[in-house]
Amino acid sequence: MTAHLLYGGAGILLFVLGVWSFLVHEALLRKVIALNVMGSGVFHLLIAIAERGSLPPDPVPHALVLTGIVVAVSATALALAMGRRLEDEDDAR
Amino acid sequence: MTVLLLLFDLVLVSTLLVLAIAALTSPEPRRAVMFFIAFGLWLALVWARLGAPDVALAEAAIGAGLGGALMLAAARRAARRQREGKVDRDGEAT
Amino acid sequence: MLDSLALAVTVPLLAALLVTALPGRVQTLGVIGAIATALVSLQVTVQVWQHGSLRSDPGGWGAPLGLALEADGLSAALLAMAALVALAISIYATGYFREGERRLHFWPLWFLLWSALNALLLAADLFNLYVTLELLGLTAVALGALTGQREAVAANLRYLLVGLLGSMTYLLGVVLLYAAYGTLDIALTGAAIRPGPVASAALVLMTGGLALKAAIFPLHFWLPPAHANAPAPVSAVLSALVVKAAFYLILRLWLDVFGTIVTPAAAGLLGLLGAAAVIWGSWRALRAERLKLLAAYSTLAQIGYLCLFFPLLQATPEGPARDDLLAALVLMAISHGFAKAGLFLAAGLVQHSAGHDRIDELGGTAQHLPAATFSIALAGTALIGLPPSGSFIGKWILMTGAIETGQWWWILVILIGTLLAAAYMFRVLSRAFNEAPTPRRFVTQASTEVPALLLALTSAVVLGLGAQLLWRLMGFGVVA
Amino acid sequence: MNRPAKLMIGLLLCLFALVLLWVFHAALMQSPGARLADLAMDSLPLSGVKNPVTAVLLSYRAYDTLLELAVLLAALLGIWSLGAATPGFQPAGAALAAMVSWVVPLLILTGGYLLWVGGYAPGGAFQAGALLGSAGVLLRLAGDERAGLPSERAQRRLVVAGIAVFALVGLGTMVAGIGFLTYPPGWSKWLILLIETAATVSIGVTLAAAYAGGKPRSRASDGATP
Repeated sequence: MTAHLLYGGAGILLFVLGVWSFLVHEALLRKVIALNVMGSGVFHLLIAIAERGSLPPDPVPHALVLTGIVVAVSATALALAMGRRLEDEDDAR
Repeated sequence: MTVLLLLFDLVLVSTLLVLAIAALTSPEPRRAVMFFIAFGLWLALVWARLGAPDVALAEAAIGAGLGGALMLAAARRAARRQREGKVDRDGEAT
Repeated sequence: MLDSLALAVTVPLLAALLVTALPGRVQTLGVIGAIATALVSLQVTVQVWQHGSLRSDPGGWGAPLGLALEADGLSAALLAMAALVALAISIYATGYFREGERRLHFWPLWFLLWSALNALLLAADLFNLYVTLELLGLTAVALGALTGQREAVAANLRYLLVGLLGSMTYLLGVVLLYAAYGTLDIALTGAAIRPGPVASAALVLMTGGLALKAAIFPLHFWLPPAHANAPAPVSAVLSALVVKAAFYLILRLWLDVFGTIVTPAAAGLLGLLGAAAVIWGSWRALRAERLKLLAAYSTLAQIGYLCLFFPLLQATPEGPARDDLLAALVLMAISHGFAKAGLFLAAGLVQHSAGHDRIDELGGTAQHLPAATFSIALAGTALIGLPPSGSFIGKWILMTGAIETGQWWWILVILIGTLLAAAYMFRVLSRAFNEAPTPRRFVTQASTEVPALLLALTSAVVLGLGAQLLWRLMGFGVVA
Repeated sequence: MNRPAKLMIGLLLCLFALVLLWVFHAALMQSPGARLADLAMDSLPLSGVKNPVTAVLLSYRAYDTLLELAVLLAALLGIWSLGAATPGFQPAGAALAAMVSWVVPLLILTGGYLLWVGGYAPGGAFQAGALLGSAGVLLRLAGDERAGLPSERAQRRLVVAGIAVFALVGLGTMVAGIGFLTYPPGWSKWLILLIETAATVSIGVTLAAAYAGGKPRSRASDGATP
């Protein structure tokens, strides 16, 4: 119980830290890092709840996290590419 | 024994949080990304400890690895632009 | 044995793959794919019409281990709307992206978006919904930035970041529900859920995350620049379908997952935000200088009207009165979808012909583009809510519901919103008609003007006259 | 953003975190334990694979995975629509080039191993695809502008291959009358391996192409571009 609360709580803290950083920082890269930390928090929460109860751990949340990681990296790639496009245009001016 | 294990968990989790805070608060883009990659790798370690080796592998390769590589390329550009005075420290165009 | 639900998702997906792999024949494949997708989507609607709700289990495992696709009257109605609007937009796009690079980029992303839309409307699993939301979000952003102009890329990058914040918040809610109830299926979660901190937190997180994506006041700041700067066919799909999809999801969750735990205060809050959106969106539309910006602000107001239904639905017990409200909500959403798509397509024609879309300088548009002007007028009829449009019936039932549940204050909001809508539509039309209209030809480029006209006509006339069919599709008794 | 506003946001988020922690505690208290876990384990022999995570990804919730591959494709198409790739880095020095020529084949081999082993041990299409993708990243860092990838025409076909095989298997089982993405008994293992192999290639190419950051530039050696 304590260990689950510890790991799950860490997931929630990561999520909230990410939200905080997303809201207070302007630069694109920092917002992207913030979103990734938020995502990691949610994923970590899933891994933590998968582990409680029986052994072996619940594979369903594990698969959800795998899906989530791929989705997150896709979004990161698109966001950074759009940011680069904006920078290139600023530099050309 | 359980106390020792709990202490071990506590160390794992607090390191994770410290790395996350470092990634989120460092104003220098390259250093922020480096901390983010370290955070991702540490997260993979924690997940391996929680019995999720598949996901740990994916997080290390995709989340920290490729995500980190993408961010590092962006950070290198951001650092160059900061040096050339095109943007201020917050990344806003001057 | 063909599974029409799975086909509605895989056919557009395969079309996307084909136009990606064979860029040489993108236009032909695009038209064929669009017709095929529209047909398989309408097939679902026809089957729901004939047999009631449909459910299928890809993988054959069934909930809770597997995930399911499901179509009921609500999703079938929106699916049909999406099919018709998207088909019209596809035909418009063949004329709009006639040549060049952009055409190669448009079609694959467009079919992926359509696939995501159908998948979202048919999903019966909370995590599957997250994946469809992300697919919808990424494709919408990429399409919105397709003009390549700085404003468009910047606005859509912001849309992307806000959307990701929204979907992560939604996902946290899903995780809390899974932690407490051990299932991801919508119906099973809805049956297991009990009032308590977990359910309330999940309700707030999921609704809040989706409200960001549905641009519910005051989380709407990203929408006007993103929608106003996209290419015309993309603006049409963003306003008519993509925002509506996020709203549909809120409605679906409130009805099927949180049905038993929603309090009057929560529904009232959503209604209040809706009221603010109606007045603020209409007011900004009246003050907008550009036609596409006007259309984007009007979308905020229309989403607001849909939110007004929540407090009334909450206060009305199960029965014919509640069914009427629900059908009226869907009718308004569909009417707005057709009207706004028609308006954006017509605005695109105006912009293309005049080189700009500044409302004050639209003089003589009617002379050059009679079909586009007529489309704007018809779409305006539906946006204001004049008879015989579907939104007239929707607003009428909304006001009746407000009186019957004793919440008369919503009527004031509806009246103010309607007056403002009339004002902003007449402002556009008075500018467009300020020279004597002597059209030489009603239609100049059929492939772009006819779709706009048909969409507007559907919103202004067909939906109003055919509204009873919607009640029948949703399995309700016909309105008195 | 000014200081008081930042402080306000910080305070509100602290409160938010406390509420969430309390809610999570409540969720743990009321939960009867993971119920899906037992079901997933009991159904494992029917799924055709021995690694439960692979079973969830490619059998129980295969439809999720199909859409997830579409998300990856959407991101790449979005990146391509933003313009051409930036020129790569300077060609690497001899030492780095020698290292890269060793590491890249190793990464590809390990990827193949992970793909095969995913049926019964940790591994699978995503991890294997990620290794292929990182081989591309290394090649680009060593100076290959196109991250070791073929012409645009070939890239377009490779990135759709994974979803195409996946969706066609689904349609095939549907037409055969068993239902969308429902593998016939005895075939599951091989169908899953087929889907995973195609997906691995697509994921690897997509990730490497996304890292290259734009539409591939044509080279003289490509011949006519479409």
